[in-house]
Amino acid sequence: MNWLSIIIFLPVAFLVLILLLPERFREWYRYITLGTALLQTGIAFVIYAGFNRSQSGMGIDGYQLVEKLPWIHLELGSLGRLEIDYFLGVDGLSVPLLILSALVMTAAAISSWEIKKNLKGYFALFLLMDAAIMGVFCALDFFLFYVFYELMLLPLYFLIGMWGGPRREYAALKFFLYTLFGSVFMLLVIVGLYFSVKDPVTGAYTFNMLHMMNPANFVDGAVFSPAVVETIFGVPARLLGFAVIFVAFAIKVPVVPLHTWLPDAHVEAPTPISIILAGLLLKIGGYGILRICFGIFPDAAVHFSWFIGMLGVISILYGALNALAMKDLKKMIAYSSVSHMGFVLLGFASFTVEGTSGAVMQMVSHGILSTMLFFLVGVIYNRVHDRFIPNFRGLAGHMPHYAAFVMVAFFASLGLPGFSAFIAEAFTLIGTFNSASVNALLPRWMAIAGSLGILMSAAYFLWTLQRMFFGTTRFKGGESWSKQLSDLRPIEWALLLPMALLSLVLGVFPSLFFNFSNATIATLVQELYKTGMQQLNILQY
Amino acid sequence: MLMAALYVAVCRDVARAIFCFFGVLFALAGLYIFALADFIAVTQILVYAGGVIVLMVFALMLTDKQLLEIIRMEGNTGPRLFRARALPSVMLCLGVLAVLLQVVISIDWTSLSWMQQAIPSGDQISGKENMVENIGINLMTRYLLPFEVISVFLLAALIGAAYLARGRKTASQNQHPETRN
Amino acid sequence: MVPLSHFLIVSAILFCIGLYTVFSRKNAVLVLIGIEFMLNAAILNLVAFGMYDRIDNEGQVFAIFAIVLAAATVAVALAIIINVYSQYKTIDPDKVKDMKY
Amino acid sequence: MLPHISKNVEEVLGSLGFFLPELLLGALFLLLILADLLLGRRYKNGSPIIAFAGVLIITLITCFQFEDAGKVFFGGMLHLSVFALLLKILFGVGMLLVITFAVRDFRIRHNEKGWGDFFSLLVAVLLGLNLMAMSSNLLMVFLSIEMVSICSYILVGYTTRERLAAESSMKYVLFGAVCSAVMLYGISLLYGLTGTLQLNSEFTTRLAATDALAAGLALFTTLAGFGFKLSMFPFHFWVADVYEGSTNSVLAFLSTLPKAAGVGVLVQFMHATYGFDWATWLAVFSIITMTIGNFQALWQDNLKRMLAYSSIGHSGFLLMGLAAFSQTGEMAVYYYLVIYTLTNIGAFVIIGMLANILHSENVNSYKGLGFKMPVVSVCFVILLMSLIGIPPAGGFVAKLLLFSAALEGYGSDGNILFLLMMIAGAINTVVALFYYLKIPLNLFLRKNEGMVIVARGHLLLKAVIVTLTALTVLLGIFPELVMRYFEG
Amino acid sequence: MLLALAAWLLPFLSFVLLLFFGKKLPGTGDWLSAIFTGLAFVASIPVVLAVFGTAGAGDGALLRFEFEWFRIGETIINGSLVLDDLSVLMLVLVTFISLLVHVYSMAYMKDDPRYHRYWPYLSLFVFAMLGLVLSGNLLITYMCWELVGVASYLMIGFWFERPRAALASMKSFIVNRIGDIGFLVALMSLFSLAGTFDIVELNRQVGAALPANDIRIYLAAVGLALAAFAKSAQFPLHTWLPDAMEGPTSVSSLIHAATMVAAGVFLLARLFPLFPGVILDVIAITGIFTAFLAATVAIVQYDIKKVLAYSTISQLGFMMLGIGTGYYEGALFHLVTHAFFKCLLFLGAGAVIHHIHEVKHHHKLEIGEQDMRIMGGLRKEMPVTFWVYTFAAAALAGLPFFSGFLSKEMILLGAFGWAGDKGGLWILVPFAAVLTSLLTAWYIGRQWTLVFMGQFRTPAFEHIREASLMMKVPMIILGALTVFIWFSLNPFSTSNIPLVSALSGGAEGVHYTTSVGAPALVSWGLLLLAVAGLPAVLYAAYRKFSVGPETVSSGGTGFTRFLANGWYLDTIYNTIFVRPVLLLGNIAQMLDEKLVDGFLHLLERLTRGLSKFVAWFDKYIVDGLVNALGTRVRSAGDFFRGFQTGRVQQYMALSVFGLIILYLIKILLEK
Repeated sequence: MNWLSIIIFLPVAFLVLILLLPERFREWYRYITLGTALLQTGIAFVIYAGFNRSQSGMGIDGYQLVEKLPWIHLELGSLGRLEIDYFLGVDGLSVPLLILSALVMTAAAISSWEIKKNLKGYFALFLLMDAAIMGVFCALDFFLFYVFYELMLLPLYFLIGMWGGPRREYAALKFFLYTLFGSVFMLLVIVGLYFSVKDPVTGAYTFNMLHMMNPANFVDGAVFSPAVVETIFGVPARLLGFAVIFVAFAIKVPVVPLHTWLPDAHVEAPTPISIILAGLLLKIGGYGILRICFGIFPDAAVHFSWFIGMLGVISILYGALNALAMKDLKKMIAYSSVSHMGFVLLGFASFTVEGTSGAVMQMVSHGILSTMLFFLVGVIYNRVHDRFIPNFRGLAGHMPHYAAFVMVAFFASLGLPGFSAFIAEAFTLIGTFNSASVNALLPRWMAIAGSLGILMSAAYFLWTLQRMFFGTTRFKGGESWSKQLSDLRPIEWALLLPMALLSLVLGVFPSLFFNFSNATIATLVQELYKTGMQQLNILQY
Repeated sequence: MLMAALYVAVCRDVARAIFCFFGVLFALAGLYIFALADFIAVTQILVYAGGVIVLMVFALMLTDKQLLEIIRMEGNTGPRLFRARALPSVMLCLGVLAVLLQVVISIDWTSLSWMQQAIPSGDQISGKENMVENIGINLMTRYLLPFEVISVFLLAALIGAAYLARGRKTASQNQHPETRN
Repeated sequence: MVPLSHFLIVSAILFCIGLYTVFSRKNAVLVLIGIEFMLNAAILNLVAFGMYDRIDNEGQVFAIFAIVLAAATVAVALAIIINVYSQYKTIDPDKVKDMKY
Repeated sequence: MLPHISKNVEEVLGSLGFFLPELLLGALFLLLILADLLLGRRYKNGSPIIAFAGVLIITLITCFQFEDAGKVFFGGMLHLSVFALLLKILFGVGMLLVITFAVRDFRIRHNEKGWGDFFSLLVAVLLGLNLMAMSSNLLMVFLSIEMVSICSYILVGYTTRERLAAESSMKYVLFGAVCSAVMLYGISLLYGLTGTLQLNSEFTTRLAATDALAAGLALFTTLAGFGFKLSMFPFHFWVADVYEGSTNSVLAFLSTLPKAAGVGVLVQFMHATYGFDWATWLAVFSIITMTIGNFQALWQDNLKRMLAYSSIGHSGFLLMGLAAFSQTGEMAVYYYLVIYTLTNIGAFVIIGMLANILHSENVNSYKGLGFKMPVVSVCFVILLMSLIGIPPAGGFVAKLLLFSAALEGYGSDGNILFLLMMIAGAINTVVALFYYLKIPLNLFLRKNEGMVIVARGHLLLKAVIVTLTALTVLLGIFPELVMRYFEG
Repeated sequence: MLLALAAWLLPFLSFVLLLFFGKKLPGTGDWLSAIFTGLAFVASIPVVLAVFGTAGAGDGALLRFEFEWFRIGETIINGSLVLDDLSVLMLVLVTFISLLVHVYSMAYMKDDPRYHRYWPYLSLFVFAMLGLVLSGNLLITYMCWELVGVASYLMIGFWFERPRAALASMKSFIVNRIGDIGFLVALMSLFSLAGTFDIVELNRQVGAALPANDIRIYLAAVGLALAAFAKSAQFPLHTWLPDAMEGPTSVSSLIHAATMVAAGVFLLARLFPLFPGVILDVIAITGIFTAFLAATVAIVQYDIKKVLAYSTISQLGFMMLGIGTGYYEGALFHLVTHAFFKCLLFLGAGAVIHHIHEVKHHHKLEIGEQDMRIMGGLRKEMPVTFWVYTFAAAALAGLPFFSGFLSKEMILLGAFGWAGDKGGLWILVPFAAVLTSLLTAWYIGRQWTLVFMGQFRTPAFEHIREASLMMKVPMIILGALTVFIWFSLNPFSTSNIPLVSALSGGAEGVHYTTSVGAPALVSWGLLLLAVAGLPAVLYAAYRKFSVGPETVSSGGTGFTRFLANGWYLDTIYNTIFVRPVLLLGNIAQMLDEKLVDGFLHLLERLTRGLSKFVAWFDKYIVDGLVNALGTRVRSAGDFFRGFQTGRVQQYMALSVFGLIILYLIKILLEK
């Protein structure tokens, strides 16, 4: 029962508490949830402080705070033993995301003050999802991972569907279907993997991800064995397996053209849920791609890197163009996150340390910034229940502090130096550019196309600024609006200021992130590339 | 026999059909005797020719004459042999028949392994000795379990049937008026 | 003595007649009779094969059981049919369809 | 001939010990009849209580049969495999649930003709089910299947005053009779081909020796009987209509236990007819069945029909496990059956309870119910998740095991059908989401202000529901609780 | 060293303080930022004294100050300050000018409603600019580069209620962003070449062994050039600068005249060794073309600030020419001098505008406060402004005895030498430059005349007052700095200028073409031009415009005036110079507005349209597919549902049928 288990099951404990508390304490729920999130944040930082930065490796030695309890051990007769462990551990890749989750959860808890009806259900689901998300980032057993991964779905379905906007049923169902579609097929691959991998110690089939990542553990002649080329429908099985899992996570990221759930879900969801969607769910997609797709199928990853990079570029530009066309502020931001997550994909595809670190940092920074952005949208939406860009003009004069924060958030996310997004995107692109000379996986023009994305992000953000905030003050709602549109409240300050500062600090002292995750990511990338190339030779031979 | 059966399949009047049904059953009993299974034949006659009639009558008594009406009552357009409506089912049945016959004929049954052993080892009923004793012994020993089970089973079936039929009394009273007119 | 295949052919035909009856007749009782035909066809098979099984009489015993079972089935089925009649005033299976889809 | 007799007799006597639960069931059956006759009038709750107690005891006894596992007795009439034994326990538990449910089932409780026979019939069915699971002789197979069928016919038609019930029962009996007739014909052919009714090695070898066409025909026709019980394509047509007409408690029984028994007997049968290429054909059946079931369920608004079709889909999944004809397959299937039984009974209990309250079994009548009856609704959602197969509910592990079995089958012989089957399974899972989500959609997402709940759900049923839900989740997280028994 | 750091961080400190507490401080903290900037300036002086001597010796020894910023993979990214002649020169320049502008602004912006916002922005700019100048790490340079852009964005959009201001700010940022992308690409390619961002390192590695065939070098060079073009407003990215005049004039003087726009030039000079010859030539051509184009445009402007803006562009073009010809000390020298006099010009214009503004409000006049046609004769009322303006104008025109002469001459000499080395048609470039400098003289003369000379064209201007002390002092200081004496003892020769020699020494060895190639003839010719030509032009301009605006509007009724004063020169000038130049100017302006801007707008519109289409695509095609899938599934369900007719016999038939069919299939398969 180490920190990880605590951080995962803390919300569950409080969830029970909330369920037990009678309705007349309904106002307490908010504080309980907020307290949980804050506690988690504290624990996350404890983990961060106690983390040994030099430790790295593909195997178990690369992970810290490891906790492994036997969970499901079945004699499957002819199959031999099936081993599923309760197996947790973190490395330089997951700890930042863990911290991010705690922070975003806190932010979401704060912004949950806007929720008025049916609090018990809301916060119960909220905490459940919280636990699931934490679990996803800590799980090292594929089965466990999948359980947490799926466990997020249902709470989200209800949170969107019950507290969402007018078209919430459609959005919720769409979200659910998309994700389940991906994950069900992933399940098939998981089963296949579990048949291909044996625990070197006990010699039993296992769901242990770390064993799956080590090609030595694959059974000869198994479906996904890298030693010999198994084909399914004429396609090499490993490529197929990679593609399936990749699609599953790409839906989460989301990658064009699998992204259409995102705008709907974001627009319909209440603010805190949009925050969690953009801040964490998308990251889970990216995390899954790096940790699982790449980790288990490095050869396929190398093989497909060009396409992945291409998808990344497409997402960047496509998302940016869409954002440019949106009239709904929230939709605009939703599409902007499509664009920003494209960088993540691009960075991963580059198989360079710079690119990958940049991409991971991009996840973190986008987590922070999208939290800010969606919260800011929520601010005016809660005031006047409208967020159409043409309906506002000259907000800067009317709500100066709000406008200031919006400008900070916008500039930060259009990659202004000094904010986290800049370092992240710059290094992603640098890595991409480098890969042409380092490992010849991605052409250079992808980097340049990606930088065009940065240009466009400037275009749409500034254009929005100019349309909504500058010029002479004029609202669609007239006087009533200008009365309702009061400037930021203390609690909103309390959320926005730390986030902005965080992004700033990360931008000025990237070492906080880079020096932390460096060892892990460096090893990861080199190992993946090495094994990937070796296995790829077999595959193509 | 088969003609009778076919007649059952197509004839208009239900009562007649049932009569022919009995005919068929008797004919089958005859066939059983040909098949050197006299005991089965007896049972056949007892259970079917007896039992089913008994059942019918039993039902008849329960349903105070309504079964007769049921039986008299005609499928409004009496089935002819080749009707367009029945054509699909005719085709289907002919298909099934084709399949069955094809299989039945294609196989040379007597060359099957167990028959090969059976015939020389005298494990073949010659028709000289009577099998009743043997069957009785078997029933009491080897087939004791099924025997008991089927007793329970019959009990259950009877209970159920009785239950279903019993309730009708209350039901029939408020249905007499309709049935009259 | 009568060759085996004759029995089989007869039973096959009988089976199909029963099948036809089951499909085409518009009277539940007759459908029931058709089912009886099919059962009897099977029984005939059993008996015919039973010729070659003197010691255990598996065929014949099975035949007995089958007959009894058939009788029981008839009983229950008739009871049900009567019940249906009391509700629907008809026993034409095609007319008895309140539910579909 | 006499030594012969003595041998048989003492064998029979020796077997009686292993047969104890069934004997007791028979006794219980008679006891119930008497009880109903004698004191049925005065003590309405007499027979259910007796039935419950009896079944409980017998189930407990059954649990101590493990050392007898693997025995063959009554001259090979019965074979008590581990699988059969576990099935028997499952039957017992399921039957207990059904009885408890029936006690509170509106339509049964207020049936004009009392309910004494109902419980006696349930016990009789239980006997039949047990025999089905164990029978290793075609005669016993036929006998037990018929026993279950006929009792089921009566149970379906039990509420004689209802049109739908009557109609259902008639369809059921006619369809069932035809299926059993076809099956009997198949059995006769099998007998003809092998000269024995025992499902033993002799049977296997002889069958393998014969002409493939004849054997195929015999097997297919025999399959009709099992297929009817499994509600597998092409013998699934009766399901929807019969389900819609029958009362919820009967349905809770009908949709689960006979299916399990069908699986059990099919497993025995497959063991005997090893030579036949079951994998291919069951795979085909499985794909078609699950597809038909799930796609037909899409449009249903009547919950009973919806669950009926979805149960067809689930039999498709079961067939997937059977097609991969291995120990893994058996374990997977058994686990799936356990979860499916618990979940489905739970679902029907909820439906029944809500039907008692709302007098409607239509999804749209559930609008906004989630806020009126939170506990039940949440349980309902969890059960549905288990049916879809979303962790941590048990359905997920079940599906996982099935997929593993199928993949193992693919590994053993590169039969592409296994892969197709898995893909079909995956797609069907997504399709299932479409219609299952209708229920939470109406329960929680839709608002219905005007709704007034007159009656509350009965405490007993609520207890049952919560227990079942808890069990589903518990087994989902710790599958060993069930799977342990397969080891060794 | 620490002083330099301090000089860098002080403005940041003031920025932070003012941002949060600006409103609460007395006087809204203007004094604070002014003092901090002053301190920065003070701090920078010893640094200059320390560095300028040592590094000037030419041993390339640099004072530098490093700290590990972060490490990524194996590569360690060091933050570092580089103090060589270049950086310290810029350091002192920036701190000095911004100090002056601070002082000036305290008066100029006094009565602005958002006074308290002005100062943090200004401090932010100073901070960013200093960082850009001092940083020894290209990444940090880039960061400051963009920060400078942001500061300018904020400043241009300072009065964001004005739609035109908002638009202008957006335009400037986005156009600059194009350049930034170039910079980013350059960063990537340099990093992948050398694996470091350290400027000195880059200069040594890449400059030493220039892998000429590697595409990355060219990418980097082009990217940097693009960045420089955007920042220092070179063709075709210069269109933002004129619009940027929407910002306060003091800001324009600091950011858009003296310092920020020079950053491009500075960048090119900083990374000079990286540039292959071809790119340099391109830079040179662009520079001269821009210079010429801007000058021609400036001739026909009536907005006082627009003229200055275009002239800034033109002068920056000169600097680019200097860089391109490889004679970059000249460019930097011109940068310095230009910084002084252009800043001064703007401040003067600001003073004028400021007071016309006051008058306008006082008298409720309906006049454009920046329109030169309403001005005139202001010399009487604003003598100080007039004189400093005159000095600055002279410097801009490049008259001898003024700084402008020295720097411009140096560039021209360099250009001639360069052309001489290359030969052929390249010789056109220096001559174009000469022509441009003539035009420069012309338009500045025109402006000077229109504003200060002649009679009042608006009677209300009699009682306009001279600028306040706060505004005067900086102007006077700057005015003093426009004289040659600070730079070179010999007003006519550019041979020994300490500043330049130091600079060239500072970057010895990277200097591949010299002015030695320029024949003495050329220098004499240029001198002659400066002594004779420019005054002539100025005088002509004066004669042309001192008359009054009506003649301004109707350019050439020269014949009557020929009779009037018997001098044919005006007419000749008219016919030979003015008409074609006016025409050319109009054409150029049209080209400028229609073509370049039009192109940008077209680009914008295209993007907008494309995005619209994409949105549509997204809504109907991609999403449509998903929904269509859903409906497919349902209709499939419908299909299966069709079997459920409720007829039990049909069910049976179907079952048996299915069974038989499957059996037949089986047979067929096994046959």
